[in-house]
Amino acid sequence: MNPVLKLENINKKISDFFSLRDINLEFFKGEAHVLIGENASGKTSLMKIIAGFYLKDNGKIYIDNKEVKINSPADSKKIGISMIHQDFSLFDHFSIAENIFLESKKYSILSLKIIDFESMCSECDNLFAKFNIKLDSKTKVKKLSFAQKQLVEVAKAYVNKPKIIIMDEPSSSLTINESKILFNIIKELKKLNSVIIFISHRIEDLNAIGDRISILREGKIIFSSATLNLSEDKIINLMTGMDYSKRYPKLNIQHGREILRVKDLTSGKTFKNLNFNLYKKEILGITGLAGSGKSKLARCIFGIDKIKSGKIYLDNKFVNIKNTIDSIDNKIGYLSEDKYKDGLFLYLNIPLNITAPNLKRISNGYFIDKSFEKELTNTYTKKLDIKYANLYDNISQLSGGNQQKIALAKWIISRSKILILDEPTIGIDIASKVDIYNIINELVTKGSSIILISSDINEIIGMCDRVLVLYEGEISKTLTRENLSRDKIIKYMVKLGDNNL
Amino acid sequence: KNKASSPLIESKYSNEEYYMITFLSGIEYWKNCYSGFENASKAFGVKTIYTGSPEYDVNQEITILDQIIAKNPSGIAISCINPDAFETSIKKAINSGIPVVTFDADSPNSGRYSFLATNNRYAGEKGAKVLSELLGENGGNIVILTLPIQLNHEERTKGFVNAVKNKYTNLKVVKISNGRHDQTEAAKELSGILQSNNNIKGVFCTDSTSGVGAATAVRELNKIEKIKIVSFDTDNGTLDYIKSNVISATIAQGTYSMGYKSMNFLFKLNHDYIKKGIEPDDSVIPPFVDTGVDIVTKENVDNYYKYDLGIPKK
Amino acid sequence: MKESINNIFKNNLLVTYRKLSAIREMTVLISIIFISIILAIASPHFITKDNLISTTIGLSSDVIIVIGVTIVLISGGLDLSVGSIMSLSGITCGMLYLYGVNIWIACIISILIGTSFGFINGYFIGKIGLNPFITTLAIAGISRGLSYILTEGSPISLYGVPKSFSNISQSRIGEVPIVILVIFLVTLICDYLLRRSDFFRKVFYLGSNEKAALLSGINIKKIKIIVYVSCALFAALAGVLSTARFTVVTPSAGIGAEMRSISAAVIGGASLSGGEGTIIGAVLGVILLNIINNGLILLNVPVYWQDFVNGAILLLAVTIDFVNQKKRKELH
Amino acid sequence: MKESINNIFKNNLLVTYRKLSAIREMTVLISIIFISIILAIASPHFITKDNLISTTIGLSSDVIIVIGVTIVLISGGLDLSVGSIMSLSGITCGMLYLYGVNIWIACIISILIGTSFGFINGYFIGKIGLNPFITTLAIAGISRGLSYILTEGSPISLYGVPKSFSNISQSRIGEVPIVILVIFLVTLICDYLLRRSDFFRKVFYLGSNEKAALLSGINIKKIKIIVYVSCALFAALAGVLSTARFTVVTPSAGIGAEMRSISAAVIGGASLSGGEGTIIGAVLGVILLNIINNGLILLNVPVYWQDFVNGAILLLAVTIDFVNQKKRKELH
Ligand SMILES: Nc1ncnc2c1ncn2[C@@H]1O[C@H](COP(=O)(O)OP(=O)(O)OP(=O)(O)O)[C@@H](O)[C@H]1O
Ligand SMILES: Nc1ncnc2c1ncn2[C@@H]1O[C@H](COP(=O)(O)OP(=O)(O)OP(=O)(O)O)[C@@H](O)[C@H]1O
Ligand SMILES: [Mg+2]
Ligand SMILES: [Mg+2]
Repeated sequence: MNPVLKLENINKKISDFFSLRDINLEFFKGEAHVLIGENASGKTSLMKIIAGFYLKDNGKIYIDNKEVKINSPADSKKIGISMIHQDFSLFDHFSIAENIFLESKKYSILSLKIIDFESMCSECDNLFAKFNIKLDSKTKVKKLSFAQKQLVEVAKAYVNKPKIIIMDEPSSSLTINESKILFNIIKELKKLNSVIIFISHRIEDLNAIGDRISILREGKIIFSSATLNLSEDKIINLMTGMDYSKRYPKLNIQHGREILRVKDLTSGKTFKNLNFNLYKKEILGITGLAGSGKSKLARCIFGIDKIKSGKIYLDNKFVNIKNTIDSIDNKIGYLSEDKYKDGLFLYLNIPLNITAPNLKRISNGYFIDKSFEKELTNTYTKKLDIKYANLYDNISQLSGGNQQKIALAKWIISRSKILILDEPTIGIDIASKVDIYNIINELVTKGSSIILISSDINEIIGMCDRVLVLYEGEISKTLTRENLSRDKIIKYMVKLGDNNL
Repeated sequence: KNKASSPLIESKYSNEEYYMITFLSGIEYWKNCYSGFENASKAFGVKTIYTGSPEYDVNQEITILDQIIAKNPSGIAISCINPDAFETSIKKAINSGIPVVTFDADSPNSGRYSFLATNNRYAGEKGAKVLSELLGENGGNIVILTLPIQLNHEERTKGFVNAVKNKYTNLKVVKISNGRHDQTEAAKELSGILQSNNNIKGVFCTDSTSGVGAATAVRELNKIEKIKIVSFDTDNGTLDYIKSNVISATIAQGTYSMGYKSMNFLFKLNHDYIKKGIEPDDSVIPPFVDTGVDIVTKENVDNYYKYDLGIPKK
Repeated sequence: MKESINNIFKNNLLVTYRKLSAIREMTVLISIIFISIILAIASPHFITKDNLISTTIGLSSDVIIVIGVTIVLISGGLDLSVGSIMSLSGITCGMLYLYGVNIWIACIISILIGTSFGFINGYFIGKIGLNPFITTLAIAGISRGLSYILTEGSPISLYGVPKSFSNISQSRIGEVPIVILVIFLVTLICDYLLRRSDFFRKVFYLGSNEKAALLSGINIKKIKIIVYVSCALFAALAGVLSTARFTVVTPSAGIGAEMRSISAAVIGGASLSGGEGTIIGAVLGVILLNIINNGLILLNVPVYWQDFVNGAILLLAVTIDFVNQKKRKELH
Repeated sequence: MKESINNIFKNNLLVTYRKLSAIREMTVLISIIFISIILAIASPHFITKDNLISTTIGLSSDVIIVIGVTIVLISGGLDLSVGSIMSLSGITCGMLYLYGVNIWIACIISILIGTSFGFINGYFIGKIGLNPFITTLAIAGISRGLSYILTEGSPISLYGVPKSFSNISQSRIGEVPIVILVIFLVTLICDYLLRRSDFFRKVFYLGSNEKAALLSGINIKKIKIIVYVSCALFAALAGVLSTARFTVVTPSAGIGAEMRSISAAVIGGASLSGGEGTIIGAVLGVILLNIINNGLILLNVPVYWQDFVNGAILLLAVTIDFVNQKKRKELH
């Protein structure tokens, strides 16, 4: 069997400080080729070369044993390569259906290319039915939750029936249920003999659908095989060259008095009458299916979205949080899930990004203490092991994971009493995740309380003292550390209720 | 203060509306024309309205003219941005019995009854005359600040240049430059020029804004008296600069009488006291009236002060 | 459970969607009607054939221009060079004619020249990647400059040009000038294409999220170029038409057309951040602004008030529209 | 291992950073020097004290305006009303004086009036959330309109105004007019503030990603208002200064100032998409444009060429700069 896509001695200088070196890889039809590696190891860059966003310096790309020149995204599209990017490529103001059929539209008057929206929607509904995706094809994409968008991206890639499909961390914020959908879609694609290139930091994914695995490290392929039965530790060791004994270094800290109480919180549509509280030094997990209201809840508490009714108490005192300024004054911090839209200043440098919510700390109210800013930046870029070429480059030049780390860093510095982390480890490699968990622990020991919103069950189980499981905007169950278990969480996520346990 | 003025006397014509239409209607220049127009109207006890296109835009002015014609007024005095463009509309007006005269800027083939204006070329020539007298035998180099692409200013420039060529040979036009309707720009322009040719003796401005700009530039280079400025029109700014010797003279157009006579013609045409014709008697309307130009200098400057905004001069 | 929610959601959504798509044009249309009524009451001359026709002819060139400008705005761009391009193609048309070129050929050439400046815009913005504001501002300077250089400032008269040409704007069906009918038709066609055709859809994508457009393999460079070319094309058309109408061209033609048409488009619902707008809306915007100016004339408002009133109207219009939108948004 | 790499990074990066941040201003500065040399050769009069001083006086009001405009651009906004606000405050100053108000009080009041229009801009853009382009365009119309309404088009002459006032622009230390020194100082101060102060840092955040700025707890509404107010303040100052300089104010003053200053700012490295720009760069931009015009005059280029040349220069400048940047940002 000969490869559909073959990379031969691909070299690419990405920046003065990073380059891809002698990449040799083969991809076979009907196979899911899982590509893993720590942050900034070059996964996305390599894919961008295949998808025509970067031009390779040298080396050859073969499709069905014929060499091809890929000089632009259009070229690779022609060949039948499509890519799901780490940052979304969806159009917020347009319907789901239109986004999905963007590249394979239905025309009523073909010659004039007059678009036939009706048939597009019906077809989209069928597709959703087939994979039981519970979305309405006419909904505007901007109204979707993060993971829902991720699903739409996948569906979009699917309808194009590509020869080769690159998925750059498509599952990063999917719960098990949505992951199932994703895997079904991938299986379908396999049946169609597509090549699937699957980038993920979730090792469990790889056992679920991977046929082949390759590991990138500092721009070189250091391991590639068809055998999948590798232990997690082995993989981590291959990726990083280090061993991580414990992936969830949970500390048992005695938590203190109640510092946050949410009473009958009701937002417009998404959720009604939520009641819960948070203790000092506690890590409170919130999980639930895509669109269950996790982020909405966070956004309401942080004062981004308006709340209809309900009260928020800090240290037993009622506070009226009208906007983000209030919440930050009350020492609440919020790491948003969509870092590209509202987490980062992509075209500013690292220090500016990290100090954005911390101006009070580095300025005397009038002027900024540059040296302190620099010092602060350096300590935390080290602490989080953020890999950058140049401290003063735009962070748009950093790898996805490192951008995520920066988004996190600015809130770690902020010394918030309550820190709401919405999917904090999206796109972060296993090794670095451990660092981040350690930092979370450190914050907690220093007296902060954490609300950890995550769709990664292991993370939830591994790190949280208490877990709220949301289902369509209701707390379907509150689980304490003692009786946390995978199955329970899943059951309450889809609300089968106790009797089914 | 509504520009539709009320009649002075009770008259049976009090419902007649006479329009004055201009382009760049915002500028000072027209005010004198209109006050002439207005005062004349008081005698007949008719209404007058001043309107026009604020921008220098053919389409805009024609559209307005057409819309006025649609109101079927008693008469129209118009200053045309451009000669040819207005023919159709003016013809239309006249055919539907609306008397039309043009002032300041003509549309010769439009069949308008009369054209009342300073002959802009002549005005330019006058400017040359004044400057050459101011500078005496040995004369010197001259700069012209004008507004290119605006017809009447182009005319003034041409008049000046030709006069220099033919009559006032002691002068030499070394540069024609753009006042840009903005005194800051005009000042910039002139000071630049004065730097490059340090033997400039005189400046001729075809509009008052450039005049003020020029005056400032000269003042800031302490070349007052050394460089003679002849400007155009008689707004208080210009007059004040004449008082303080920065501007030597300015050319006052017969703008008032343009308006005044226009009104007279229109009313008489409307009531058939006069008509088109050949033999020159007072029953025939003259096709062209030169409203003449005066030279304003320090001697006679005080006669030209208007009271703008109802504020008496200090 | 979820189904039912979805259904409710769906129905709501369809309804609101209809509203949304309609409402922009509606608000403008309503204000037009409203003002017309007031004017009709205030002045007997407003609803006269002559006044209406002259007003319509007066706004015809603005309408042509606004179509192109709207397309550019939807693509997330901006074109400050339409006025200058209009005058330049008028000038070239006139000069070619004076140099003895057949007037119709002159038209075609001059339209091509005007359009080529659109291509330059598109090239610098699309291919090289410069900012539209600056690029078109520069091109505006260049093309206006050319008009001056070519004419040395004096207007060009096409005296004795064939009637067939000068009648373009005169000839009428019944009372209505043909030009107006044509423009009306063009408007409708463009509007339909904008809503339905694949190409214009891509323009919308480009406008609403350039990066995403790039990532989904849309050839944004090409689209940008086409967009600016077509904008210039409309401007050039306007230039030639007004040449035919006045049988004279001034290098100062079309001054201020950019801002007028952008205002109109925005009043008609286009967004300067791209991805929104309709042709009909924009055209209604033009009509609104022109009716208001007509009103100022009819009601003998002193000329000095025009700038002020136009500014106030613009501000009012966008504020109202914005508030409406906000209300609608808050349904979620 | 990692340490050492990081260190290498840091050292390199300081150097490169200096380069980067400098490069924009440098390119402009170099072109200024270059052109100056050419002019000096082409005309003996260029490097004369008088010429330099008068050129500097000539561009002083542009400099004042461009400072405000740059700040607005950095905040991701746009201000098309500076010219009109400039004229309005000039006009009000003049009229108040004619109505017998002490000239200095007149200045203060008129500056306040001008600034209040900046507040209106800020209010509609920041609080209500309208688009800057349209809002400031409307305000431009309104304030220019007011100038015309107040003066009915006539220039206002402040004949016999106290020397102390009219000398603002004349009085000198040694040879150099004080105004210039003051402006120079203001420029430096603003530039420093822009680089170092807490407030302007927020302006940068706002400009480069409004949403992220909001989530970082930055009071974007307040900042927007302040930004537009200060922009108007500078414009008003320019208005009063030129009143003092000419002792005559025309309602048409400051026409085209918006575009001039935006061009200058962009040439000086400001970006219309916000988050970039320096005061010094912008001021250098003004100087460049003015020197070029001065050059056109010295070299006796015909009037009709000015627009063309300016347009070409602008296009050239941004293209060059853009290409430089692109080199730096390679993969974007
Ligand atoms: N801008 C919006 N307008 C209207 N509805 C929205 C908007 N954003 C989200 N929603 C809806 O609110 C619900 C909750 O969204 P939210 O982002 O809180 O989900 P989530 O639990 O964070 O899901 P995910 O795991 O994908 O982040 C979803 O059903 C979504 O459709
Ligand atoms: N546009 C760019 N300019 C300069 N350097 C870049 C650019 N894009 C990526 N890099 C560098 O290339 C290296 C690899 O980045 P890449 O995005 O391929 O990593 P990755 O494997 O996808 O990491 P992650 O898992 O975090 O997404 C990083 O060091 C990054 O800083
Ligand atoms: Mg990546
Ligand atoms: Mg979420």
